[in-house]
Amino acid sequence: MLEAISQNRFAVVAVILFGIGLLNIMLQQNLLKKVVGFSIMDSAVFLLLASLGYIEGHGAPIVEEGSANASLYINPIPSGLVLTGIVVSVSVTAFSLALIQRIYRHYGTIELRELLERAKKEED
Amino acid sequence: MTVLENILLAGLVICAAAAPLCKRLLATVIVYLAFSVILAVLWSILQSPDLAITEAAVGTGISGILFFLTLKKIRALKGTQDE
Amino acid sequence: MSDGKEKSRWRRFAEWVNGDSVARDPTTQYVMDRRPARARAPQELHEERERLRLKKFLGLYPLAASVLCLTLIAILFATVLCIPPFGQPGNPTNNEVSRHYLEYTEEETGATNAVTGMILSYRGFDTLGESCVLFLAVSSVMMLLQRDGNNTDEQTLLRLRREDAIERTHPDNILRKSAKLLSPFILLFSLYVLFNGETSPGGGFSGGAVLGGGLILYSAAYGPEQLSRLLTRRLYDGVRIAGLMAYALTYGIYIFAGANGITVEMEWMMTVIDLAVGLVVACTIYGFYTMFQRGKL
Amino acid sequence: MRPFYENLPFICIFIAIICGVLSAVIQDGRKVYRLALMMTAVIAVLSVVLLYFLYTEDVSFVYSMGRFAAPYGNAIKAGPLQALLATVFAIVMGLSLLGGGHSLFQDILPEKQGLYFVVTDLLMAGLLALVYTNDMFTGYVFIEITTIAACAMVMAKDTGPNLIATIRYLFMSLLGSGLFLIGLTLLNSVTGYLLMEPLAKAVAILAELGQYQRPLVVSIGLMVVGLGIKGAMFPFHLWLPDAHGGATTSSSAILSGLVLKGYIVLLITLMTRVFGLQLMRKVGVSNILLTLGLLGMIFGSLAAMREYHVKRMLANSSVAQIGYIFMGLGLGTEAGVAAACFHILVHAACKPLLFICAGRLSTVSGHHRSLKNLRGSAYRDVAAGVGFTVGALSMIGIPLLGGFVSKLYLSEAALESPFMAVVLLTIAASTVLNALYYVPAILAIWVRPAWEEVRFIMMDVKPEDTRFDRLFFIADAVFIFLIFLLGIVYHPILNVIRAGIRLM
Repeated sequence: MLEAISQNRFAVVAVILFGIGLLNIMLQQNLLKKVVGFSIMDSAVFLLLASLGYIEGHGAPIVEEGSANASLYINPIPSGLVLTGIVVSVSVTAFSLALIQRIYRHYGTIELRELLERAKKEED
Repeated sequence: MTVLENILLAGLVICAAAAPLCKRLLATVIVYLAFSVILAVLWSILQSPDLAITEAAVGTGISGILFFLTLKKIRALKGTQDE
Repeated sequence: MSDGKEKSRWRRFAEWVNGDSVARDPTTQYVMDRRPARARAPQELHEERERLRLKKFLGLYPLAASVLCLTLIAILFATVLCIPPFGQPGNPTNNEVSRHYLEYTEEETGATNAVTGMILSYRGFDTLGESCVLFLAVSSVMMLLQRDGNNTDEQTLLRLRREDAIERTHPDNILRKSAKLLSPFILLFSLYVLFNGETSPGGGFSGGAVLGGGLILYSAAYGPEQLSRLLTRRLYDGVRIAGLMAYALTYGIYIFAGANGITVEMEWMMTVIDLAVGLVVACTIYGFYTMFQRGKL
Repeated sequence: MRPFYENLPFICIFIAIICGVLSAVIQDGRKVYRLALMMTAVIAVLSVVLLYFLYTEDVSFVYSMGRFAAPYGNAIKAGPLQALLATVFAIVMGLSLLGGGHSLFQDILPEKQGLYFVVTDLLMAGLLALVYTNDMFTGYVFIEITTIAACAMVMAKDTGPNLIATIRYLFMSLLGSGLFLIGLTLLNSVTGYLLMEPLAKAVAILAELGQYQRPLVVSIGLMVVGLGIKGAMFPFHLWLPDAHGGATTSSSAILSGLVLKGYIVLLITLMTRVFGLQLMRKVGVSNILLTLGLLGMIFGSLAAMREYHVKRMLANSSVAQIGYIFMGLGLGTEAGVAAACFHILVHAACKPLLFICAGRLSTVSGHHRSLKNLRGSAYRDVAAGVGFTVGALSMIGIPLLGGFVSKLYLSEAALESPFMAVVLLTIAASTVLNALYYVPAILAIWVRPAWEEVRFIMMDVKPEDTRFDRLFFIADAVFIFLIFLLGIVYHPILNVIRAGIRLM
């Protein structure tokens, strides 16, 4: 068990981070903290994904002139996917932060519980 | 190298767990940015310099600015508590 | 507590049955006199019930959510213990696709950085989608935060003007001096990353992000007016849209030619795509900043 | 040299993206509106042409996005089913914009209208890419596009409750995409591929050898749940009524007619092309889908019965209808999947019709939206009343209308299932429940109330609202025609779907 954990330590840490992020998204009442939780969750998935591509003792995938030997470099695919993912995640963060600003302007609070009650009242 | 890796991974978990538990939103954001910085270092240990540059520029820099501007707009910068 | 609420509810119900309740406005009076078949409960009862439901929901929700989350985490934990071990060259991920990328990137795309080569040409469609995400995010943020009748009033404008005035009379010397010193280097560095992405780490995304950061620093140091004079709304829109348009069109030609087996000169395409991606990213980041900061460009 | 028609899927996606960018250039609301309508029309025509070629030649093809062939580059894949779905998506998108146009320009501030159509155009691109994608990660990127676009459409109306509904929707959707992404990562870790064909081979080999069983099963489960959250599967549907009920009419129509379907179509692609129905049945994911679908059918209808607000009632009814689709998928047979696809088409035609008619009825009744204030409103705009009635009857499942056929095929597919009795009983119960809230709604809008009752409502009505709305009338008529088409000439459509599933 312990051996398995230390062998896959990146994956284990990624799952722990994912769990922290998930709990925050689901349970936090403060919208800003929910956004932080979401960012942590996404980073966790990226950590798991990037750790798949790592190969012990291999270098960064910048191919030297004339030595295109695949056994010198790490796997470039996960890095590329994570690169795409980071950019997507930042756009989503920006969007949700903008929404939070507008909600604060409208209601003066960013606690979800309060907001739900106020919205119910406003609707009736 | 492995020792450094383990220390960084532990730091990652500590930051992630601490960030949402902070009382002040400002502290939350700062701890989250520390999380991002550690992640950027980890990317370069994982031999992905592209990711390290992007994480440092986007994850730490841009996200940080956006979070701080939001904090300013929701008046959480100078106030005492989550207000 | 709940007993009292029950009682008042019951009392109101009784009043309503007896016809004693006073309607709040004439509309509801008519509606209550001849209520439709579905609306059996009077309005207040319904509201009360809705509120109770909300309360019950908020009480029950954390429990259900945490149980679900913990189960999920346990499942994931058990799963990652039996995925292929970390860092071994024989893992299923390291298959012929990644070998092909490493061995042929330079020959097929002209980039020595396999990651750049992969995201720009092998998996270019993903990158097009990603640029669309950025474009969409800026559009949505503009929809939310651009000044309009809904989100801005006189007071906000007044406060913004006051802040600007303070900034003008009391400039932050440290910030300004260091920004003056740093911004040329940052811009230079971003251009280096942008143009050198094919042979070193970096490329469109990183370069664009650094360029956007440089613009933000400049704007923070010299005041937004200074930059607005240089980078007007029209210019900004022009660059942003031209960047995405050039990117989409080049990429459209690339896909169309590639899929139909027409050979075209590839070298310039990579450069155009890289540059266009950089511009889109830089504009996106600066757009986020200025929308968050001032609500206008 | 490939035949030209094989370029059409890519051209459709490309047109949508270019139109989105162009909309940002033009900025003027009315012009951009026309551009968006034209775009949907062009995409619909191109997709019909594609459908014709694919169905008559009975083929499906892989189109590499770029010059790198199969496992190295991105690719999309089109078959008859994909072409049919793209056609319907484009038509429904155009008609929803057409039918809700009037209130759209009232609800959204003039300076933001241009941006709204940027969002709709890119949403179209996202949906088309979700339908055609042959690559898991491309799927993820376009899921995110669809998510942001859908959220932007909800908040476009820009009132307080709207913003709150948007942020709840956003968080739930992000949760869904997070789960999908981690499932994708786990799957990638044991197979190493992203493109669907090699991935399917690798999955089949793993399932055969019994290697890495746990990661495989967990990743399948995570992807299904992730897409289920985004597609409003039963216990994860709580965000839906607020988001769909509060948005502007066109947004509501597009969101429940198309966006939910986009994710479900991706799920169907994964089930049939990557995992295979047999594996889905073997690992038990099918049964979970079936159970949640059945629960959704009942609880969605129960929630709808409690609603007074007409648009929220329709939104809750979407949960029930989505339950039908998941139930069809959960049967785990080709007949079940075909019936579910048919129900996707039916729901994509009915729900937008109901939404635009409800929107129109509330416009001519002074923007009141609770059912009791809409009494007699059908007489103020007969076309809207007829449209609402047809849509509602189709949802209940009256013969000659689309809903009847899909329920018939779902029941037929259930006959082979071991859970036949439960499924049939639930379909019957759900039909009764549907009738219990749709029939009173129909009665409410057609029963003429006493003049004193409507006097106060009529005082809120502005004269320009009651004017004949030509665009709405066109959309209404085409939708009604589509529903009758689905209800009467269902056989050829079902043949196309079956061919599509065979050629997946």
